[in-house]
Amino acid sequence: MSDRSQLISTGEPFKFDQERDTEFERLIKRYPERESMILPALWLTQEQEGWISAEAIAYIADRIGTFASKVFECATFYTMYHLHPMGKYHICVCRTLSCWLRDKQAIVDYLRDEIGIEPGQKSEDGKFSLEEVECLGHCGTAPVVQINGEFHEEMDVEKLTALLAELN
Amino acid sequence: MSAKVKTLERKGSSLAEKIYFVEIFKGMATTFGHFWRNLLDNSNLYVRHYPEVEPEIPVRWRGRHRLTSHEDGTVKCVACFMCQTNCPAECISIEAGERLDDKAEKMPVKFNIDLLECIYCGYCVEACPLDAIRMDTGIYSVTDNNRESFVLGLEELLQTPGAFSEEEYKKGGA
Amino acid sequence: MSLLDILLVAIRVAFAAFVPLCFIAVCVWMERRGAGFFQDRAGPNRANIFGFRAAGLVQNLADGAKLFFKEDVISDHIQHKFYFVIAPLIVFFTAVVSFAVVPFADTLVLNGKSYIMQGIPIDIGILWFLALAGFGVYGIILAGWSSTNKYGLLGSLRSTAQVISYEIPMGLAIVSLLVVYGTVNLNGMAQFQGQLLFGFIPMWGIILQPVGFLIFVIAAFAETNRTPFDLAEGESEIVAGFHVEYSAMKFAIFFMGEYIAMFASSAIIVTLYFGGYQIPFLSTDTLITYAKPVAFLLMLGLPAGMYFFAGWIRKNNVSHYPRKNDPRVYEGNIYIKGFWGLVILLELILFAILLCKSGGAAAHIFVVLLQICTFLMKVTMMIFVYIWVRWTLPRFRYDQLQKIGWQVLLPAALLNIFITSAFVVALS
Amino acid sequence: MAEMIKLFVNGNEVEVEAGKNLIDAIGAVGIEIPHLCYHPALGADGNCRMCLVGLEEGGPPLVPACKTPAAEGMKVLLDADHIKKIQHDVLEFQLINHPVDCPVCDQAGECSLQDYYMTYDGQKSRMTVPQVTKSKKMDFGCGVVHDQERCVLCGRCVRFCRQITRTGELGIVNRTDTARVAIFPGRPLDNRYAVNVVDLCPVGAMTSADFRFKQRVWFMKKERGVCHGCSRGCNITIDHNREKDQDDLIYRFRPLFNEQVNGYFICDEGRLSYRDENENRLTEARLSKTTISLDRAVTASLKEFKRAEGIVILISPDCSLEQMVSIKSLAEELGAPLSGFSDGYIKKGDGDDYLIQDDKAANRAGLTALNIDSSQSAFEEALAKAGLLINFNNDLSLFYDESSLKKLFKEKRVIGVTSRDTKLFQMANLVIPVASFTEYSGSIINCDNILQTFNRAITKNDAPLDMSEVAALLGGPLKTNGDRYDKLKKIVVSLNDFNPDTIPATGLKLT
Repeated sequence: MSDRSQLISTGEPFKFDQERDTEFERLIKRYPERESMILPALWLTQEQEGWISAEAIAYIADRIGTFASKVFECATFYTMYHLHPMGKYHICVCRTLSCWLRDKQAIVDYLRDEIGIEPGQKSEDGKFSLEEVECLGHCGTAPVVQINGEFHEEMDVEKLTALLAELN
Repeated sequence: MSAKVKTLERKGSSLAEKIYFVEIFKGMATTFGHFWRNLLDNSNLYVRHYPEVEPEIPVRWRGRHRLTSHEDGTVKCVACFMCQTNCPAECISIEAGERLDDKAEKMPVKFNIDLLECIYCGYCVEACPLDAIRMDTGIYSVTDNNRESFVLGLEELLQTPGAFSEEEYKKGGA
Repeated sequence: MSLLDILLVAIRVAFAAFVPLCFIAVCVWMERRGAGFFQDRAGPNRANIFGFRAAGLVQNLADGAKLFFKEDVISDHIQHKFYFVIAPLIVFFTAVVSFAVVPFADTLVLNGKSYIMQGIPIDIGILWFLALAGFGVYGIILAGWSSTNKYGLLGSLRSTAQVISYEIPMGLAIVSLLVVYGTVNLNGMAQFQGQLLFGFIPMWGIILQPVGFLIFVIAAFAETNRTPFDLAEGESEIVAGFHVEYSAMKFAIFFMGEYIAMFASSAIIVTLYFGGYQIPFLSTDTLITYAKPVAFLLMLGLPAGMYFFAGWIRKNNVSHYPRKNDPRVYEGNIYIKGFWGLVILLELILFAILLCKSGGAAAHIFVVLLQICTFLMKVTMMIFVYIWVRWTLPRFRYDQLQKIGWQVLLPAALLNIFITSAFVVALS
Repeated sequence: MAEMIKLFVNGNEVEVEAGKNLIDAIGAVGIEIPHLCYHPALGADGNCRMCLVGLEEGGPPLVPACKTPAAEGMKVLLDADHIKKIQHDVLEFQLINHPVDCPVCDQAGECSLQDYYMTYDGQKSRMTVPQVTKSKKMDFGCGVVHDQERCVLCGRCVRFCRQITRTGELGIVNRTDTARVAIFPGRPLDNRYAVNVVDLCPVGAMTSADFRFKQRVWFMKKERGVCHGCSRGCNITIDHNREKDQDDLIYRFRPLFNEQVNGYFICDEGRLSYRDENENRLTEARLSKTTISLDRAVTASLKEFKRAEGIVILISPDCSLEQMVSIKSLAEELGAPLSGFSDGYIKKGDGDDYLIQDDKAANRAGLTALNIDSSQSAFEEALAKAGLLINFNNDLSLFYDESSLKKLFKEKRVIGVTSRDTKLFQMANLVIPVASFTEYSGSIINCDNILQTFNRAITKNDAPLDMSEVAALLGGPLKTNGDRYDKLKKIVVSLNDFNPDTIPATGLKLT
């Protein structure tokens, strides 16, 4: 587990766009306490920007009316929130038991060779980023790879080659 | 009382011993023997010809203190005050300050040892968690003309080299 | 009163006053070097003047200078400053004055007039000594009390009790001696001891009164506060006892007082038990008659003695470690030359006596000088015994001290009186 | 007195207060349950697991003592083997990534982790993998320096900022072994009670930049005192030490628990006010810029009294009641009007709803209780008539600007009796040094009309006199503390039933 407390600052003020703004206002009515809105707001941000910057956290805190440190806590606790910019295609390889037994390492090794990045890195052209994640809940069809939220089950190197060619 | 008691007979129970005089004269004969031998030939005296012939200082000898340093010459001491806390003579006074190199957080900005108060017990060496203070300089003669010069400062303590090699010291130096 | 009378009075007073003072240096030197040799070490031998150490005597000068120039502290808590200051002086002066009655030579007869050779020409002799030796302890008591210090007070209390316990056996030992000698005059006692017992044994007090001698010596040790009776000082338990608050010259006066007391007490012991100034088998009259042969024998003996002395110096006055051009050898050679010079001077004086008329004034003076030398030699030996005992015996415990005083010495002294009296009555 | 219940600790029956949790209830009778995250002011959090105790019969076998209310007949196990193992294991867990840099840590000596390790753990580390490293010496603002490695994540500081100051600057970020206390970038600690987190922190993770490396805590003597920074009168612990060949110096003030007055905390301003006790002190009397002895200063002032055409005495609202009463009698003796004029001490709008008060005078209620007039008009009227002003440590420069002060000092002779060598008193003709509030015993009344007594905490090498003693030297009739207290009783009626030693340590609420 790596240290996620170093936030990246864009230097520009963050603001929800029109669509997320309406969504935020819609969602906030569903919770009895405004603080419950922290996680959805972080999701909205990630949807909008692809990652969460320091300014975004401050914005959310002010918008909800809570302490920035609280939003900060949440954003660093959950690893699904990206605290630095990701590639256009964010590839998550499950590394938990079932996938590991079904040789997820071959997939990771292949990706490492093919794209030239280690897990946790982003390719130089900004197209791909690779991450090893904990159980994605598709153990029955392991190994599983998730690309931008889309699951690809029973993955092997051949399937992945095809998939990468498609993405390229 | 446990079983292992050994009773020794008390000496001096004979009459001659009880009268004392015989024993006194025997004792005086012994001492006179020494006197006479030394008077006739003083080359056998068990003495060290000190200022002319310097004594050999063993590694365990607790001499004047010094502060050790890292290889780059910076002080090892982190001003933890363990030596000052332990000192039974209260001869050490330290002032701590922020340390800016990465070696530690804290360092002494003042480290004074008042040699006039020091009793050379070596507790400071024992207490030091970092082997920063040692008494291995081999300096046994500390003399000066005024009280102030007996207060050793940080610089002086750092500049004094150890008298022994590291291997020798490791065997059990002070 | 002729000029000679005045001169002789001056000489004997000066002798009685200055010889003890001079002997302080000798005593201290003997004590230090002696202690060294008893304990297989060297004693003070580094202080020097231009490389001349005089066998350690220069150390005394250094100490004297140091004590003289040290700060003389009188602590604020001391309330009776007068007593505090007077105490060491009492110790010192009683010690000096107690020597004044000791004869250091037989009566000098010049031009038909006799001159007594003692500081104060009084007949009470031994009583004077007893009185002053007892009075000297007041100095110690006063010092301890006026120090307003518990160690000081303890020291002086011990001293008080000790004096009470030991004055009595001392006095009783002297009583039996008085029965033997039949006089209290010390010169009379010395003259008495010039006789021979059965024609070949010197009639010294130690032979007539061996038990009395032991009792007197023990009591004298106690009286002078010397080991094994120095409980008043007891540095191991009461740091320095009565003189713990004293510094500089006031301390030095205590220190010197102790050595003068030791000298005076040695002189008394010599006078009472070792024939005083008498040379064994050579009574004053015999000496005067045979002045020339004695002088001649001395002329022969002196160079012979000097020869061995020079050899001893050459052997011992060297550095016992590797050293280039050992300055001690040079130093020793100078001493040897000096001593040879002294021997030659003495030889000349003795030669002059040989030239003089036999049985005349020169012979008388020669005998007096000879007796003074004898006396001082005996005293020095007694002082050596003091030192010897000090560096042999440990200090008594306080209860042991009192037990010996009351349960051993007192009955022994009384018994000694009875036996002696019985003998004297039976013999007369 | 609260309702008492009986329960068993290790089989022994103890009587404790009802309605408290086990740590507080059993702690009150002297049995300590180790805890790191619980603090009575912050409530239970239950994250450290250090306070797990066993329960015999009924209920779960293991409960966190901080979350479990004491109940009648409860059988609490503290020294059972499995409890000891828990404590032992929890400590081993806490120390996995702890740097154990006690020699350089300021907390050493008052560190819970250190104490508990010695009491409950005492084993060598079994870890073979490298420790997780985190940031050290982080500036959190407000004089708080944070060391993430030493942190045990008890969350006391986080809860303090969220519950007490409601500023929430701190949070625990990340998870598992990389979790750490941090501030949100660009939003450092910014409240007037921030340094309290240093006291709260059970380990050395939070250190005060002001106290950092100044002293090891075991060298310091600790005395109770009352802060004179404002009219709240917070209870403090005065940590002071006389280093070799030096004067007795105060190194820090720490809050001291007093439920009636300040609870567990004090404000940062009050905490730092110890500096005034060490610095810029007046140590010697001065007559027109030349140093003189106290005796001569007293004679000089008596001469001034004779020469003056009308005297006015000005008293500081920081004085203790005893001092006020002595000065009041001195004023009566001299026939001089006495004023407690001190409007300058009130800083409008500076106070808050927690501890800090607008009124920076420690004992204004005392002035009122002793019927000392403190109106501006009366003071200025009296001053206009008088030729001599005796100022007992009243900082006039808080109200008047420099030019009007200069004018005043030009027209009048001024005697200053003060503990501080400020610009104001440098202008006075004669100044006499007196003790500051840590150096005398006395009593003050705070803004809630609570009378608190305090004792002399430190004794300087050249200890200056108490102001009431100076008043006595200047001719005041009250020579001893007994006299002063008797007079005080006559004026303050509600003190009648009390003596100085029967006033409770937590203060006496005056009616």
